[in-house]
Amino acid sequence: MEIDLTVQIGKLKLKNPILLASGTVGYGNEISQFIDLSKIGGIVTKSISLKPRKGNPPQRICETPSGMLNAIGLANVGLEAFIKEKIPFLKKLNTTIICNIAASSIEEYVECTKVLNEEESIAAFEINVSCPNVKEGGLEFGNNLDAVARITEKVKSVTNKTVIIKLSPNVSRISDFAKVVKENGGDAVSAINTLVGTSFNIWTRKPKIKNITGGLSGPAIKPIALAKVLEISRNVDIPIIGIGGIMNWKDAVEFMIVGASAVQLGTVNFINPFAALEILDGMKTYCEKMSISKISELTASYILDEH
Amino acid sequence: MEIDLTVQIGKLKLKNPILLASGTVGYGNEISQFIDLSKIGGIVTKSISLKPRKGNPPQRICETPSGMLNAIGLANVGLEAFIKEKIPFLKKLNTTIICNIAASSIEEYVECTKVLNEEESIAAFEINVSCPNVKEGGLEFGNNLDAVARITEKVKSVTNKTVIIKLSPNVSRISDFAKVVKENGGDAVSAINTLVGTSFNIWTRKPKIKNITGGLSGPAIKPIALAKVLEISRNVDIPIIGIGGIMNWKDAVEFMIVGASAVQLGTVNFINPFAALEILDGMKTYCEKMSISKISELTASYILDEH
Amino acid sequence: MVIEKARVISLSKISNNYYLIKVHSPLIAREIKPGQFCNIKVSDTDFPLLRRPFSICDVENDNLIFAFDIHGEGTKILASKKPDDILDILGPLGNGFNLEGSYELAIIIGGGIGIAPFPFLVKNLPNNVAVKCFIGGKTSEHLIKYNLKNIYTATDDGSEGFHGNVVDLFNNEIKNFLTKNFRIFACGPTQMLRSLQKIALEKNYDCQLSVECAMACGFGICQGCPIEKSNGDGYYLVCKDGPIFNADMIIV
Amino acid sequence: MVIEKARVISLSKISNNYYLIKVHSPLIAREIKPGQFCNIKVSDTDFPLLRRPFSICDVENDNLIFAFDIHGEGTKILASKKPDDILDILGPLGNGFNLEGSYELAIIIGGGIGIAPFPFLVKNLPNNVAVKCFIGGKTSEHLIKYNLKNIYTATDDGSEGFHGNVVDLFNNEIKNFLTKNFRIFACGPTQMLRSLQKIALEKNYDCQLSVECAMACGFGICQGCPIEKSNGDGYYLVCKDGPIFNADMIIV
Ligand SMILES: Cc1cc2nc3c(=O)[nH]c(=O)nc-3n(C[C@H](O)[C@H](O)[C@H](O)COP(=O)(O)OP(=O)(O)OC[C@H]3O[C@@H](n4cnc5c(N)ncnc54)[C@H](O)[C@@H]3O)c2cc1C
Ligand SMILES: Cc1cc2nc3c(=O)[nH]c(=O)nc-3n(C[C@H](O)[C@H](O)[C@H](O)COP(=O)(O)OP(=O)(O)OC[C@H]3O[C@@H](n4cnc5c(N)ncnc54)[C@H](O)[C@@H]3O)c2cc1C
Ligand SMILES: Cc1cc2nc3c(=O)[nH]c(=O)nc-3n(C[C@H](O)[C@H](O)[C@H](O)COP(=O)(O)O)c2cc1C
Ligand SMILES: Cc1cc2nc3c(=O)[nH]c(=O)nc-3n(C[C@H](O)[C@H](O)[C@H](O)COP(=O)(O)O)c2cc1C
Ligand code: FES
Ligand code: FES
Repeated sequence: MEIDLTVQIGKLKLKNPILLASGTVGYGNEISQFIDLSKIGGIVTKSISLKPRKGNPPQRICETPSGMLNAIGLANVGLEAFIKEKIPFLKKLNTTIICNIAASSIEEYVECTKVLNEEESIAAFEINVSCPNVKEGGLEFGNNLDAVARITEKVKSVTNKTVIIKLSPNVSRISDFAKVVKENGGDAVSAINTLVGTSFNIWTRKPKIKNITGGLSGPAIKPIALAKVLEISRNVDIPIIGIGGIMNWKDAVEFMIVGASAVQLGTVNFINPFAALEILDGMKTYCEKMSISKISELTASYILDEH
Repeated sequence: MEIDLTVQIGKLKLKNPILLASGTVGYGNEISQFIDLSKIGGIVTKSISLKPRKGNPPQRICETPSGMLNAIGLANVGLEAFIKEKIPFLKKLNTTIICNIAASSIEEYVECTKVLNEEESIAAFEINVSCPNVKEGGLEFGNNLDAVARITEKVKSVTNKTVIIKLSPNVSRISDFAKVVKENGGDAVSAINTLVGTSFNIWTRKPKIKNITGGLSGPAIKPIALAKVLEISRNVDIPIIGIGGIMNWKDAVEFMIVGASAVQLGTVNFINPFAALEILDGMKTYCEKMSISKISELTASYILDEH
Repeated sequence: MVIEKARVISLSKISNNYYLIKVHSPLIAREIKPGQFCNIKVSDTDFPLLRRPFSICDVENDNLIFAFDIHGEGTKILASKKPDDILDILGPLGNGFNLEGSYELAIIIGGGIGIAPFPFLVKNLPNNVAVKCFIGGKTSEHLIKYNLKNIYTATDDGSEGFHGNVVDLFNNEIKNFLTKNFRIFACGPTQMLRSLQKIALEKNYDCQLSVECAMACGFGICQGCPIEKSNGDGYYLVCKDGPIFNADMIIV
Repeated sequence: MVIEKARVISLSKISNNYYLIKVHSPLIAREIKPGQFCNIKVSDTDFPLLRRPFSICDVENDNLIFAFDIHGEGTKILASKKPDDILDILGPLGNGFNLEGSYELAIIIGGGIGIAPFPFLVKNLPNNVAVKCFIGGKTSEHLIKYNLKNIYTATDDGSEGFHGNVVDLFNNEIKNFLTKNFRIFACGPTQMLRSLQKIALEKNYDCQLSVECAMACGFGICQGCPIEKSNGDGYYLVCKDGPIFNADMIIV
């Protein structure tokens, strides 16, 4: 049985729903030694900022029960080097490239998008408004409805490519944020970024992560991520890219059922670099078993007997 | 070496910092078959509401990576039966009884507190403003600063006993909530309650939990809970009771280091009903090793080399 | 109710993916009654987090025997245990079967791994009580006859015995026993218990059902295991009020 | 760089809580160079979540040998492996020692489990290069001499060899080798590497350090393993640019 694996995110058509999450595969070169990236839906680049960032001092990561904390500090080569050094390689992979942008001001978001918009090889933008390091007067963009509204609107005004806003899970009602994204012309949202967490060494009484707090990722956050995606799906009509703790094809299917049009794999890449293709195969088999001919039919196929 | 294990929560002095969390030990009778509750700091009763609640239909719980989801629906015997049937038994345990109150309106909180205030055996109240089932016009009390402010102030006005407000973690800045609790006369806060999560059966496409979403607890949420406690500790001067994923004495120490004056054990009771005493012993040994003579010195003893 | 660190004595595969595990657990062995269960921590790490409930299948002196099939992670780990490994067992839990009262014949109905509680039940029946066992499974591979006698079998694929489900088989055979004063003890998939319950209520047979549901604690502190009362007034807790219920008490 | 499902051949306790594990891993065995490491999944469940990095200790034909001590959950699980268990191994990773260039003497300095990379290093040194091994540990129990020769030992408690730390021992003995053209290879606790680095920089010795840090991926995609460049311009990644660095490149 031939299964149509393609999915649509705004104007963007993906070969299949499997994307690699920002910051978990760098710019693709290392992971491409394990898997043929042309076989998956696409890759989201490490967050790019206008200027290079050397990132946080060690220790940047630590393991937690079924998860990990990270505070990389958006270490990245910066806009210029990205275009000069990374894009040429990314092109060769012939996979869909979604460029993730981080910034510390609305102007910087716009500036980056403007410049990168010229790059044909970039298919879409994912705007990271949810990185704990990105602050506006001490307040995270991602937790501020107006900021998210303005960023969406301003970024859209300088590109015709698909714009995906990556939402913060550290809010009471994430669907309110998805709503303003839609109202301001955003094409899609991705959810979730990491949850704020910490861990301390009880002998030194110091944080295990130099940055004190870090972002929690991995299987531990999957139930939370699923609830956030479901909340958006039930309240706002906008394509959702589901992220959070996906380790196997069952998890990926679960995200699509609760409302995701596509999914991103993060932490799992560190443990099993083959995961993307294994998950894709598993999803195909699942569709066959359930005689689903278009994988996109899975999206928001949840059955809730309410009242 | 004799270690002073007592800790102070507002007017309330506890034998030691180990409490059993609301909803995870019922009214004490089953767990007391395993451990002598007079040896621990106290027990927080299952949330009491004015009228009995039969709770949610099955399935109420499901396991997740290093955690579990629950949607019990505040099943409880109600105020009257609690006083008639449960308190007499609780008294016999000669342990500190903290009575947890849940309600669907501010009036109900006040009414319950008024009545229970007459019960000498009740040492303090923990006000559960953070249970996903308790809504005011669709909005959770726990995610609404004004609601939390009003509940704190009104409840305080009808009792002189220690009032602890149990905060919701499903907010952007939990310290803002701790602040209003303090401003409105609350004696302490407990953090955290469960995080909203869900899990779906990919073959039936139905939620594993009848209530669709449930509260996530267990080790998976520990890094998040620690970050919330630390955030409160760094921003508000109010006693904090730390809760979330404590499985062993190291976890309990970690919570005190990041700011907790006492801790509550929840999910671990289901797996190891002896946990409370084992954890207490472990903490004593730790204090000896670190030559800490008063366990309360641990509270907020974190070392952060910032700037 | 105690927690015992029990040494694994043996693990054996009985058929298909059914296993028997025998552990040395004197305290629980002394206490436990047919139809009760234990909540077992299958690993000494926090993974999997929760205990796993298993009915007592048989007791030999100081040893407990559990019968189980591989369902997910937890039972997979249990099936990998080796002699001298230590299991952390909480038990005995639950109410157990009610063996009191006057009945001459015990009719046992088990589907798949649902036969688990019956070897120990049969051992403990009053001497004057006869036994007939109705055992069902997908295929002959799925029929477990461990320590059971007077067996009538049913398989979905007809590979052994009656071609169909075990409740239909029972319903065909019951006419032969109507003269007798019998009591039904049943355990198995929810579907099976439902159809049996329906018959039992219509004909008002004396019938006890052993039910399953997700559990966290297993001893009444989490309230995670409700089952609806037939009288409409709320829920029983399967782990404390059950897992054995008279057919007329609950809505399966 | 490949992922190989490697069969455990043997696990042996060498002393105290130090272990050697030998696994059949032909692909990696063919490729791996001294000083490189592998990132190992110690369980086939999601617990523990991350892989664990271990230096290659020795290679015998198609077999890899790792030396490790029990540190936490992951190494505890590793120490419980039995022959024919399967380990999921990612490797070879990292840059490895630089053996090029002209030196007549290889001075090895290892603290505790820090000797792990050296048996394989010694095997691969140019024939004309002599070797002296400085090995330190808390007590004689903590000295690992596996496959090493010309050993000078130091123990914190004086229970064997020099009473003090291994760097001081090295510092006392070095005068005897100054005539020779030597290269230092060191691995051990951060404290030890720091004090050694200080000496090496002052005297500007030819010195390579094998450093450790927390890692998630081990192959450059998570950026979780930074170490500060001595030239002030940002960080190296220990897993890709290291784990071996010349003493003058980094701030330990
Ligand atoms: C009172 C009682 C007695 C039981 N007796 C037996 C027995 O004798 N032999 C046997 O093989 N099985 C028995 N079961 C079912 C057994 O508990 C489950 O098969 C087992 O928990 C599955 O765990 P898992 O990790 O392999 O599966 P998973 O699906 O990975 O488990 C995930 C979670 O769901 C729960 N769960 C999954 N299936 C069931 C189920 N059918 N019932 C209850 N919880 C479930 C698990 O406990 C766990 O919390 C009994 C269940 C109950 C409630
Ligand atoms: C390049 C490299 C080579 C190594 N070679 C060896 C070796 O040959 N033999 C050996 O015994 N050990 C070696 N280590 C250290 C080894 O990786 C840790 O002891 C091990 O990861 C501890 O895991 P655990 O689960 O037992 O401890 P836990 O403390 O439970 O681990 C928790 C987390 O912290 C990380 N962690 C803890 N300690 C260390 C450490 N010292 N270095 C890096 N990560 C750590 C773990 O990887 C895990 O992610 C090496 C480390 C690195 C980076
Ligand atoms: C080490 C690490 C680095 C990350 N860096 C970024 C980043 O630069 N930009 C971004 O938007 N998200 C970043 N993330 C978040 C992931 O893209 C993803 O949203 C999150 O990890 C949850 O998915 P997971 O549980 O599958 O890992 C990072 C995550 C990790 C673990
Ligand atoms: C089954 C279950 C029932 C709970 N019921 C209540 C409740 O009635 N009232 C309340 O304030 N918290 C309730 N909680 C939350 C716990 O008190 C605790 O805040 C939470 O479980 C986090 O701690 P833990 O990770 O140690 O379990 C419940 C938790 C669980 C798992
Ligand atoms: S399983 Fe906890 S109350 Fe029944
Ligand atoms: S460990 Fe992931 S980049 Fe080094």
